Amino acid sequence: MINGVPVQEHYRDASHQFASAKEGIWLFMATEILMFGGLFVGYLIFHMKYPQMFAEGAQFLDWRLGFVNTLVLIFSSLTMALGIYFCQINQPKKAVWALAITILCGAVFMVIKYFEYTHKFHMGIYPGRMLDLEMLNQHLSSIGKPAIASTNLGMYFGFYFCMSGLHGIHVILGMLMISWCLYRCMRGDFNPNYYTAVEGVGIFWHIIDLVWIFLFPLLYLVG
Amino acid sequence: MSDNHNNHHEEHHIMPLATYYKVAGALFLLTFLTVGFHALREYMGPFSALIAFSIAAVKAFLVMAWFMHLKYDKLSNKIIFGSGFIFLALLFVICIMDIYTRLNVNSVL
Amino acid sequence: MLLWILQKITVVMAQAQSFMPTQGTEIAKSIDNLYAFLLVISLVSCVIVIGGMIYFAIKYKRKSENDVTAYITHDTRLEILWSVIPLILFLFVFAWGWVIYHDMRTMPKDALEIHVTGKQWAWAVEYKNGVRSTEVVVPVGRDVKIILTAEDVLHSFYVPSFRIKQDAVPGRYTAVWFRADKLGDFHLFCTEYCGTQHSGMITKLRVLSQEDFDQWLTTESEVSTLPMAQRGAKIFQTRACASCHNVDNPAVKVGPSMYKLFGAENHELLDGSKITADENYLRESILNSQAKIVKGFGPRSAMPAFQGQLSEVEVTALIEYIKGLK
Amino acid sequence: MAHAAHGSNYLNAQKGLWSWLTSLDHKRIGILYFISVMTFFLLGGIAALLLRGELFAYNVANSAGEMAGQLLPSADAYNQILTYHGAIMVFMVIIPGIPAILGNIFLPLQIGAKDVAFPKLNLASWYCLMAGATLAMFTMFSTKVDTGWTFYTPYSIKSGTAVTTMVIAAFITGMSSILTGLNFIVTVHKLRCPGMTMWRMPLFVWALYSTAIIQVLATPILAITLLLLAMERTFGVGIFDPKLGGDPVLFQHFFWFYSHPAVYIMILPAMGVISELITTFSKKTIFGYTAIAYSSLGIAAVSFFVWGHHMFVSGQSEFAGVVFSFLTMLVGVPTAIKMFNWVATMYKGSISFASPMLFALGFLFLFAIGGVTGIMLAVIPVDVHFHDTYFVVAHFHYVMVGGTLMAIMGGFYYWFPKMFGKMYSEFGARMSWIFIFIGFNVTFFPQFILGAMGMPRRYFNYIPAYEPLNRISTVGSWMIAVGFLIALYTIINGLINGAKAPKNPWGSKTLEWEADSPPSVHNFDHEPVVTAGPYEYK
Ligand code: HEA
Ligand code: HEA
Ligand code: HEC
Ligand code: CUA
Ligand SMILES: [Cu+2]
Repeated sequence: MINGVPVQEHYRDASHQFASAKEGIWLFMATEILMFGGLFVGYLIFHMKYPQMFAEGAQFLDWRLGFVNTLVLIFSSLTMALGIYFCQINQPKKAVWALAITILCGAVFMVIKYFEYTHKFHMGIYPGRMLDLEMLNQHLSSIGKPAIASTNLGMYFGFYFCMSGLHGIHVILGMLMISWCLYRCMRGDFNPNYYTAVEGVGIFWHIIDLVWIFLFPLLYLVG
Repeated sequence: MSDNHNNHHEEHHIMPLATYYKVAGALFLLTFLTVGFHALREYMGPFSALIAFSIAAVKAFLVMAWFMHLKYDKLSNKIIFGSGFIFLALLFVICIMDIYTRLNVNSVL
Repeated sequence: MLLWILQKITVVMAQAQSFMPTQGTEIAKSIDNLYAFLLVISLVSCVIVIGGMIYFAIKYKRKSENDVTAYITHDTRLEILWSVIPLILFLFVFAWGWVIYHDMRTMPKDALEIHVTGKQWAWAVEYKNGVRSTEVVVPVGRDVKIILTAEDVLHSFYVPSFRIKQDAVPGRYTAVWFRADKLGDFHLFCTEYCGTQHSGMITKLRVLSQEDFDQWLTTESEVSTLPMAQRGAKIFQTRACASCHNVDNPAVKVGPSMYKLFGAENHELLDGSKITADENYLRESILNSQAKIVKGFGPRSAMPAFQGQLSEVEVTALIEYIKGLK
Repeated sequence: MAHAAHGSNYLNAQKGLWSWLTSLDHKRIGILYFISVMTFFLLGGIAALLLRGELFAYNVANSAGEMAGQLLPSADAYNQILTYHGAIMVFMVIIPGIPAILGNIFLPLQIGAKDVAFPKLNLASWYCLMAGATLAMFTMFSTKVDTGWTFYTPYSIKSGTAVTTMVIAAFITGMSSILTGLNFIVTVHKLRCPGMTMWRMPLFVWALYSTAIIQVLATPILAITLLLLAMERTFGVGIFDPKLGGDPVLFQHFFWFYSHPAVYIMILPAMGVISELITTFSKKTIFGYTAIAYSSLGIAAVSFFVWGHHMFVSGQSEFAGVVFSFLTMLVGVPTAIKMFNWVATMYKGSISFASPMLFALGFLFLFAIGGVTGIMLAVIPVDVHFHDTYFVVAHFHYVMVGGTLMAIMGGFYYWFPKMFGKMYSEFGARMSWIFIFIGFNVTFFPQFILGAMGMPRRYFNYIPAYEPLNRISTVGSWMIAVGFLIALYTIINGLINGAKAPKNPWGSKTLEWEADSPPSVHNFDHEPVVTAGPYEYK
């Protein structure tokens, strides 16, 4: 322990350790970007190929829900950043609150997602081949809308479920990690010299926000 | 040692609270803007997508620069994170290049 | 030295030609020349690198533990030399390759077009006049364009003697062209891995004289006037049923044998039920093989569903043929 | 550190299996990798022997019209063994091979660090590899996998085998690779000892650093590709499935975006090892240090631009093909620079023929051939003929086995005294070299000719004309097996009966030789201070 920082043996001092950890985190974030990015590349390519089909698919997404979720995530990003801020200025109590609100926002996001998903399943919308076009068309005719023209609508929802699903998994992982930070924060592990874990998890959480910032127009607004 | 002189200031940069609120405010505003433009999409045609993504890019920048503290981070970390995007662009550009230069079977080049 | 190199070059050229299969087209010759050139520069550079290594290894072999060695850290002129020379060579072979490739990919205008479809595990060849075959038959000295696609998975159309290869991609068309110079039969391989019988997906590319070709085309198109069972036999070959089913003995190939199948009572299915193999059963088995799966196969039938692939007349002919396998 | 009692080292500081499985010491983790990777290599090698055994002769249909193999019961069995051979060798042997074994142990030692930056991640990455491997092995006992290591769609979508499980296994081993790479980058950036500037790092470290960059930037795309393939199989998303409007060629783009850089993940560390070996056993400073270091970075960068040379006949556009062919030519240049610099290093040296050097010379010999045939494949019309024939098989075995595996063996013999504090039998090591080197050429040189003759790869059976050369090739594979058996014996014998190794048996100049053999838990008793470059043989 140096100045309240548990410095591992192979590091010179606390700031050496912090800078190393920080670099590791950024490298990891670059891999996250590339991984999500692969999906975006696929999405863009097929969007160019089948603009009609993508437009037909997007009409089933309620942009209002996406909009609310965007606000929720941005707000959670703010509270996450504040969590780090309060650690920096040595106010762990406030940091705990900020983190707790962040987790709560994550939960709200997931609940909204849950309703979106179940609503889709209800209409027969599943990813890919499992999409029930007949059921969907029945539903459409019952509300007086024209039937689906494209035959491979499943692909749009394949993208939809893969992208938002992978994002959702990240949200859950993020929530778990924030809970761990919260626990450590309550235990008093962190101080202005040592808050690497919160900082790292924070960056991860912002990445989640970042991805969503693009997912929102991409999935909900392309109609 | 390579990074002997990492000054404390850079490592634990503390931004004033107000900045966070300002950034968050801007983000909320831009989100409303996105939705606002979405409502007008009938009039904008192809530009609506462009606008939506430009706004998203600005938002992304805000998050990266301030929330993720990248603005005050080391150059090396900026490069690392940036390279993720660059190689992604590479994948995209070349795939598109292939797909849009495929000739039809009757082509005589 | 120069003489020695020249001699080596001729040797390599000769070798190259002897290992490559016969040159069945003009393009094959130009590719072989490029290949021979590549062999020569590769040989020369390997001689420099490997030869240099062996020479130094022998010349500067360690004599004692305290040998004094030269202290040479770098030499910029050399570095430049051995970056630029390979680069020039590489760009040169690239450009040469580009020129040939351009010819290979420029589809001739008035070519004889043949549709070839890859499917697990046979090639289905179809001519403009409706003739179907499992072999590609072409006239000599005439531009031929093969329009490729695949039914199920990727396959690749490869004729070594013509130095052509092109993947057959399901859901779209790709094409290759060639002009055969030599008469004869050439191997046609599938070179994109496509499952169990990938290595069995071999057929022939036959180059005939124009007269023979015309005649072949007419005889084949007269198949429709044959008696039903004979026509069925023909279809059994051309639609590649034979690649999976035996007809003259009861052994299982990929699928069950057709030998003495018709009329078999107590024919057992996967779910344990028993049926009689009558016309309707055969019809269903052919058009929708998943419906009833024979015991010992499955759970998914490996047999493609021929619904929509075979005309009514063809199915009847097939059944007539299977009936006669006694 | 005083608490390291005399004679205590990383091997015996703690005892018991548990102390190994939970160790955060980079050297111990390296040993863990060593044991597991060698086991996988034996499995992959046995699969190779089975393949070659089957190809010893062509098959004729028996009287019942069935096509049984010479050795294997069916074509399906062949295809499955082929898939396991390729997947095991690539994902579990040669990609983790040098970085995770030799790199793990010697990267920190060479830069004078006490450990890698993130010891826990290091251990986690070993567990990832093991989890992935276990899952992959598990599929062997269920429905097996028969797609080839490339998992091309739509075959991999339609195949009724355990592709999904296998793909997830490859995904997990990919995570392991990312973690190793990430760890190495930070270690190189942050943990160099005083005086160890970037331009004083040994070339092995430069090579690992360049490799790590590729690992971090390329592997995520493999991850998402494999995930999408798994989704494709479970939900029929249709991105890669032409039946649903997808594009199988796009799958190949995604796959090779990773898998071409991956071949440089395999070769760059090997090149690093060779740089070490050539200087040490020529007793001479490396020729063109900066050129070699920059060429590693150059290869790493350019490797991302050339992937389409695997797809010249796949149905990608002609334009893309030409662009890729051009870019591929560029990647040959930095490699050529390295080759020439190594040979120049030997000039006026004092060359010893100790077994590690034999492997290094073997590397130069075989990699030169593998490399120039790579250039041939990069020329489009020539590749049109050679694509998916045995010419390609020969090319990549020359670079992967002749290149990387030779370097692994050489590096392993070189560092063995440091790793275990024991010497092995030089005679045994040389015998293993003779058998491996000769056997290798006997096995794979005929395959170039087979390829030229047009024999397609992944063929369970072939036409009679190809038989004689296949026979030679199969016999060669037995010689390789004998060579590796001798190597195995030499290593085990050295571990048990070897004489005690001195601190620096080869008279090397790099930092790891200043530590004890085997090193203590903390590597160095005092933090080393570096004042000169790595290869000062004055
Ligand atoms: C260790 C792995 C490794 C390495 C280092 C390389 C190195 C190279 N490879 Fe290879 N390659 C593979 C592993 C590797 N490859 C694998 C696994 C496959 C098949 C995958 C599959 O389909 O399953 C493959 C397939 C493959 C193909 C596709 C073939 C096909 O499927 O049709 C091509 C085509 O361009 C290619 C090219 C090259 C080139 C140009 C290099 C260059 O980097 C080589 C550069 C080196 C030299 C040039 C030699 C040294 C230089 C000199 C001696 C100087 C002078 C030389 C001259 C003037 C010629 N490789
Ligand atoms: C690092 C990678 C690597 C390594 C080391 C090897 C090593 C070998 N490979 Fe492999 N190979 C690949 C990577 C590799 N291969 C890949 C990627 C493919 C493509 C797969 C695909 O198409 O999907 C391939 C494909 C491939 C084929 C083509 C099959 C086909 O297309 O149909 C062949 C055929 O000859 C072959 C042979 C061999 C042989 C003889 C060895 C030998 O060098 C192996 C020597 C090692 C041993 C023999 C083990 C040591 C043995 C002992 C210690 C004793 C043994 C004990 C008992 C017998 C009890 N390999
Ligand atoms: C890819 C291999 C394959 C091809 C090509 C193929 N079949 Fe089959 N066939 C099978 C298999 C496997 C079965 C057994 C499983 C089943 O009943 O579906 C089968 C079953 C059958 C049966 C039922 C046999 C019985 O014993 O009840 C008939 C009839 C049949 N095939 C006819 C044909 C005809 C006619 C063609 C060509 C037009 C053909 N098959 C092409 C693989 C094939
Ligand atoms: Cu068809 Cu391989
Ligand atoms: Cu490649």
